[in-house]
Amino acid sequence: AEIKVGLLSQFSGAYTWWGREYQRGVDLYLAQHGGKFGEHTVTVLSRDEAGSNPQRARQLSQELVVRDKVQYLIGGVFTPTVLGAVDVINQTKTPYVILNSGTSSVTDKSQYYVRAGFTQWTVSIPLVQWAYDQGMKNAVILAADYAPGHDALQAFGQTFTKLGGKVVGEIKVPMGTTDFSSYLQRVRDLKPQAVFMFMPVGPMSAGMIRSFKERELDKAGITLLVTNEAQEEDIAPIGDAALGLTSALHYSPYLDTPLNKEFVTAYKAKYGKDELPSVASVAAYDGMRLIDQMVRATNGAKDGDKAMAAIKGYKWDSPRGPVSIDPRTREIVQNVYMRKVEKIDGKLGNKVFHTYPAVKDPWHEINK
Amino acid sequence: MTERVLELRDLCAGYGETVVLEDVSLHVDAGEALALLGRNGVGKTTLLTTLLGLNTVHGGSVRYVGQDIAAWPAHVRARKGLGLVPQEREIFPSLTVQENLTVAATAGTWTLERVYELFPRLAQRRRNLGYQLSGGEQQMLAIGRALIGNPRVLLLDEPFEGLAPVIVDALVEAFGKLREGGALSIVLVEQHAELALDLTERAVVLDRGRIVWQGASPDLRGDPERLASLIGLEEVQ
Amino acid sequence: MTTPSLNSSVARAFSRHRYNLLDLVLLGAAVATFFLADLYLALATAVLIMIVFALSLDIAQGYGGIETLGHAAFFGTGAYAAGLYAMHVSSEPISGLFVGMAAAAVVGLLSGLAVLRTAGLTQIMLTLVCATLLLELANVAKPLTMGDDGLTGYSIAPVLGLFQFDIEGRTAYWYALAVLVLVYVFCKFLVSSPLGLTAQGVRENPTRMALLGVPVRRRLLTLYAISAALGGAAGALSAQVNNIVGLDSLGFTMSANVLVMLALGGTGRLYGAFLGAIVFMLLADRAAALDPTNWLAALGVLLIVVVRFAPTGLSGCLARWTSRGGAQ
Amino acid sequence: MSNPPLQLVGLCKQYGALSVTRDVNLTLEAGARHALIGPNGAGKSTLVHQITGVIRPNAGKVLLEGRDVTAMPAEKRVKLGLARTFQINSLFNHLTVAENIGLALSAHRGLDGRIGRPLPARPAFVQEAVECLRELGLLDLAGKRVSELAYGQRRQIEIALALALKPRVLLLDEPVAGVPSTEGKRLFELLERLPQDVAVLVIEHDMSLVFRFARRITVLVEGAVLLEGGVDEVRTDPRVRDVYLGKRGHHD
Amino acid sequence: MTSTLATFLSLAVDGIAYGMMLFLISVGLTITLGVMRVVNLTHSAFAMIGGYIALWFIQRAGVHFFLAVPLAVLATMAIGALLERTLYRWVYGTHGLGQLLMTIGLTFIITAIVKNLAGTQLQSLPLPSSLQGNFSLGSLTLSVYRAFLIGASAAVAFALWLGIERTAFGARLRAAVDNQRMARCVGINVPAVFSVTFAIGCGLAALGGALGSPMLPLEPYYGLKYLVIVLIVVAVGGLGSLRGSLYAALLLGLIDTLGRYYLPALGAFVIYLAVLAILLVRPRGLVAN
Ligand SMILES: Nc1ncnc2c1ncn2[C@@H]1O[C@H](COP(=O)(O)OP(=O)(O)OP(=O)(O)O)[C@@H](O)[C@H]1O
Ligand SMILES: Nc1ncnc2c1ncn2[C@@H]1O[C@H](COP(=O)(O)OP(=O)(O)OP(=O)(O)O)[C@@H](O)[C@H]1O
Ligand SMILES: [Mg+2]
Ligand SMILES: [Mg+2]
Repeated sequence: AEIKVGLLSQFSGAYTWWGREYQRGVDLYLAQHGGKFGEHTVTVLSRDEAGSNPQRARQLSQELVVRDKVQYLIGGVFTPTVLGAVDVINQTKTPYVILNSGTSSVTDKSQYYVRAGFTQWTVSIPLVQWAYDQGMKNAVILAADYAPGHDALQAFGQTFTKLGGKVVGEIKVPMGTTDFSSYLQRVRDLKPQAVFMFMPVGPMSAGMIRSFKERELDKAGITLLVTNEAQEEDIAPIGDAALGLTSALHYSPYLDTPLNKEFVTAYKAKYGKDELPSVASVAAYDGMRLIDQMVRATNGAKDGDKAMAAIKGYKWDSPRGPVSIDPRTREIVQNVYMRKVEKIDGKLGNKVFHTYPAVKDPWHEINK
Repeated sequence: MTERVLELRDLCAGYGETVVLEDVSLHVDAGEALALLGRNGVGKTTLLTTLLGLNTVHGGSVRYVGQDIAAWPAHVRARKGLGLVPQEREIFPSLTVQENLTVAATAGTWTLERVYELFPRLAQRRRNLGYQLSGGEQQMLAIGRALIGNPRVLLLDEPFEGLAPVIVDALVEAFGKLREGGALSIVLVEQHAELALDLTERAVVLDRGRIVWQGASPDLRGDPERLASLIGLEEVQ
Repeated sequence: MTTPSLNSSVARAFSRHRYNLLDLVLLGAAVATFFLADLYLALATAVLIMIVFALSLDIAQGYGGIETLGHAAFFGTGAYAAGLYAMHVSSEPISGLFVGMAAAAVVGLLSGLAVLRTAGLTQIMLTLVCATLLLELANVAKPLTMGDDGLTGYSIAPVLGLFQFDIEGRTAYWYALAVLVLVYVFCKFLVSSPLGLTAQGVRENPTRMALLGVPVRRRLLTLYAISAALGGAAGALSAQVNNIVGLDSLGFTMSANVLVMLALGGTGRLYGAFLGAIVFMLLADRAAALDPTNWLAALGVLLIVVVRFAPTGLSGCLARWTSRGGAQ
Repeated sequence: MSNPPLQLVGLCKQYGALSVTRDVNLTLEAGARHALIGPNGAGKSTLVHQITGVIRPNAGKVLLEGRDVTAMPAEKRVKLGLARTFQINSLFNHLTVAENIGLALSAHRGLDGRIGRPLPARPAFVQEAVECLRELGLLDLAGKRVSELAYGQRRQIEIALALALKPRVLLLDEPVAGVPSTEGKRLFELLERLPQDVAVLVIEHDMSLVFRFARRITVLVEGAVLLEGGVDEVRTDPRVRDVYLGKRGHHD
Repeated sequence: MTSTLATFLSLAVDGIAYGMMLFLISVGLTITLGVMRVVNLTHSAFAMIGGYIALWFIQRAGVHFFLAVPLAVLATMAIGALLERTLYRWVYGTHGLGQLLMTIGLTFIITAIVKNLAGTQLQSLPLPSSLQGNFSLGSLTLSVYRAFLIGASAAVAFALWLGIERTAFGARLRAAVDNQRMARCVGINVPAVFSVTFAIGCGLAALGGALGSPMLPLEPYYGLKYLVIVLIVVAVGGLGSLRGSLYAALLLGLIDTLGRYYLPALGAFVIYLAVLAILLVRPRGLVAN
């Protein structure tokens, strides 16, 4: 039978990067499987969420499910756009594979959500742990003033305090800030050992990292620690100011495993030799694998409950390492890597230097 | 033999598709003053603005010192010697009085000093912005702005409106002097027919876009009945 | 000439907003959509809601000459008010709609006090600032609004206790259509009423209006509050139909989009709201599905073409076309 | 009521260092036919602006029927029976002539804020509009937009708007400038026929009209009252002749 | 004690630098919107074009920074003049909404083109070594780049003030804007005046886009993203007033920077509250015409 999958992402607007990467991950997986899951042909319908607009997300998911008869939804860039579909997937029992939204609570809102990306908590805790282990005992948390930023504040703060560290300052930076001088001045005045930072990837994160270097806070003995903001695509425009930036994340294209090398090679072959996969394309790639599994389990029939049952506890080897779906929370369990920005083959890239294996989403553990 | 400065042949013109002027033919010689008379809305203003190329021409031709000027844009016509004093004054509100004059200035006999001499009031107000002027001051400025462009033909659309009688006297005197050398021609639109006829040699009367009378001004001045029937004057002293 | 005919000729010299064939066509199209394109009801409902919103903008901008880049303030207020009402007070939709309108009207009155003191670019910026401040407020009031995650978790009871909102969106469509029809009838009535003419007078020449003895600011404020309430109705509809309210409902994009829709359709005509919203929304949807990455460019080209060939908007173009047809 | 309809007490207005009106005192009695003349830039229009509330005086008072309205917004003064025309047309250019008049009439009848039956659907209102237009000979133009009219026609609408308010104090700033002399005369006759209790103040540079119409004349020079008196007193005053009338002004 | 003073001083300097950058990208709009009265929502897109062209010169053609920026300014002026002769000419006569529609459409198209040509990633001009690093004045450290920004903006401000408010060209421009019809009647070549002015506006945008790119990095959505702040500067400054724009940009830069430090709880409110307050007190901007 023909299986339709609805891909929701940002194809226009300032976050187009996500659309492109999702599409690439999805296409790559399909191409490697001849466009078929078992004997079922798979068609992907892509739709543009057009910003953080839950109304539109709801309308799109409704149309995809009701009119276009898709059996699975995949994608979602922002928490509101993922949540916009919640009524639709609940009422129609349609599995939704979340690829990005980093808010842990999302998967509690519907039993048809499953996460193939990561949560902010999952990557924050190893980062804090690492910093503490390095002897950084007081820190400032600097986060963008929006929901994911507040999550990050909490994740960094709670973990650090529990470990015995001291949060000497919490700074919320309004969205759209372009000049960071006052915030960095504050950091300088607070004299922490580490700064945990969380910002939407883009002008804000780039501006912040660059200004941090420009104001020589690193020379003042302060270490900037990030999670998501050090991806290869994003540090290129920052230039050498990004060298040495330390981050925790569940993937790096320079991850030294045979499976990843194979994946990177396939990606470059399909999309160009200067291109590199990212957390988004890996998430999409793995998300398709989950759908593959669900299609096989239901033999192409529309049965959301059976499909969801089939992936609970499902384990596989991903380019990002061994992963599995936590049967209770439907969160992905995965390695988290400590990485440092270096010049690799003349380009800035993230070198993995430490691994925290099989990290479960801690938020669900805490809020059990 | 005097030079023919302006010559209109069978001119039809208007606004977009609306035709206001129909088959207007007239001419103005060097140093001559022509009065353009008619009731409200007959097309006097339209005729003057058409000469500057601001309206749609549907047919006929306009020749200026022997050349067909159909293709000339308005600013070229202005630079080459057509000076307009528009009916609604159209002072540039965000320019000072002085700037209103200097943007229009070209080299010639009329200079800033001479305009100020003619209108001392403007000299006093030279730093005021255009929109801050009184109605009469705006009118003076509009005239001054046209003069300082040193035109060959001065197109005056009700130039005396809103001016104090003393100022009107001064202007009438000035226009008289101006034309003495034959360097300046005038087309004058004026609601006070007697005044207009006193000031000009020839007159044209328009009605609903057509010329209904053309001839020597004194003839019309001396024939109150005809004047009344042409432009609806009931009684003329 | 007899007096009655004289009187009627003068009465005709007032521009009137009568119902005509176009209204019938629009209504027919709306009904036909339900039966012929029932798979597109979600989109169609979104279009209906945007028409309501664009109508509300037309009242303020097209008739009152109030320039605004912050109309989303009313949409968002209506949406949040209706959503919160459903969550905490009652899930009954019609009272929710009125709550949304009332909340937006209050915001309209308050912001109007500031906004209507000014004109031009300043006015535009003040509306923008008001909307942005509301947005920030909604962001900060996270416990109430759920901030960036969007307000979810409420449900809406059946309309009139009879019609349950269904996943295919049938009830939603009829509900939105009914609201649109009511809003439209009201708008027509409003713009033909004396206040409608007063508003146009104010737009043309506020100084002279004042010197005719009209309290200009007060009249504008009334108009602005009405416009706000209608915008609130659009927002409340959206909240009830979608079961979610996001911060973007207060955002700049919302304000800008509705302005573009109205300008595209043509201001000061009411029909502009219909044409603009329909064309914009359909194009956005179709083009975005066909070539999601480049559809913005297509929209850009459309906008430029419209400005070039239909400077008074699509409805102006239509009006010219029909009047020419009528003249022959 | 013995209070005069309009009284100005010591009005002063300065723009920076420039004094545009200096201590102007002026009283209009009921039924006054008063003319205000003076050189260009003397401050006549500015005086009207101050009376109507378009601008605020720096000092002095404006009294309408004995009531101090100096701080009152313009629209409230209109409600007390004050109307004016503008020297430079100030109309609703994109509306029709009928709508222009309609705006004035609806404001006068207090309909302007109503959300109710449209104006053209109110027979009494239409009737009044027709009469108003007929009076000024504008009936034929009712359906035209003001922007399509010739200047002189617009001038008449300017007057019509003020008359439609049925004022008790009427201020006219060069009402017939740009109107042909015959029309101008006709308009002035119309003004003369206004009800006897209406006080009219007119600014006009056409002396033949002024001398025929006015019963009293105030001469304003450089913002200050030079002279107030009857027609003959003013037309023969040498100072007035010097600064204003010139040699032609009095030959009428 | 001294440290708080030092903090304040260094914040003030940062605020000034930020304000000067705001001035640089918005002053062009003061000319096209404020003086020419064209609702030019494409302004920031021109800034972006300038930035990308400069980047192209530096990266692909190997031109030095100090040459690449003027070249980019000239190129953007040419593009601007070309667009003015074609698209903008249509909308001069129309109402504000038509201009808004046209220019926003143009911005969309430019965005799409840039996205296809340059990709979506952030970019910024690599600063030459002479503009890198810091220097210190007493206890104050100041980055060379920011000092350069302040200097460059001040120079631009002065040159413009001379050009617009003190020359015949400026008067002609204002006359053309006040009343096009009449301007033509006094012999002003209105189309030429407009073309030149518009090109200058675009060139200034380009300068701002290129020099400001370390703070506002280039990306295809630049044109939409930084539109509001630019409009705010123009509105707060007062339509068409160059001096006003300068004051507004400096004031907003300072309020923003200081507010974020001293009133962190107010966050993003600070700047908008400031704008609200200023516009309510001075509805026509700081320097009203
Ligand atoms: N912009 C316009 N569009 C359409 N028609 C116009 C326009 N301007 C003027 N008209 C019409 O053209 C005719 C002639 O107008 P014009 O202004 O030339 O008259 P005029 O003789 O100057 O009158 P007045 O003595 O009142 O100034 C009038 O009937 C008027 O209605
Ligand atoms: N806003 C202002 N700023 C500065 N000066 C002004 C302002 N408004 C008016 N003036 C000046 O005040 C004086 C009086 O102007 P007003 O319009 O009252 O004169 P007027 O007596 O009506 O003259 P006219 O007969 O020419 O209409 C003029 O010289 C004018 O330049
Ligand atoms: Mg005329
Ligand atoms: Mg006056």
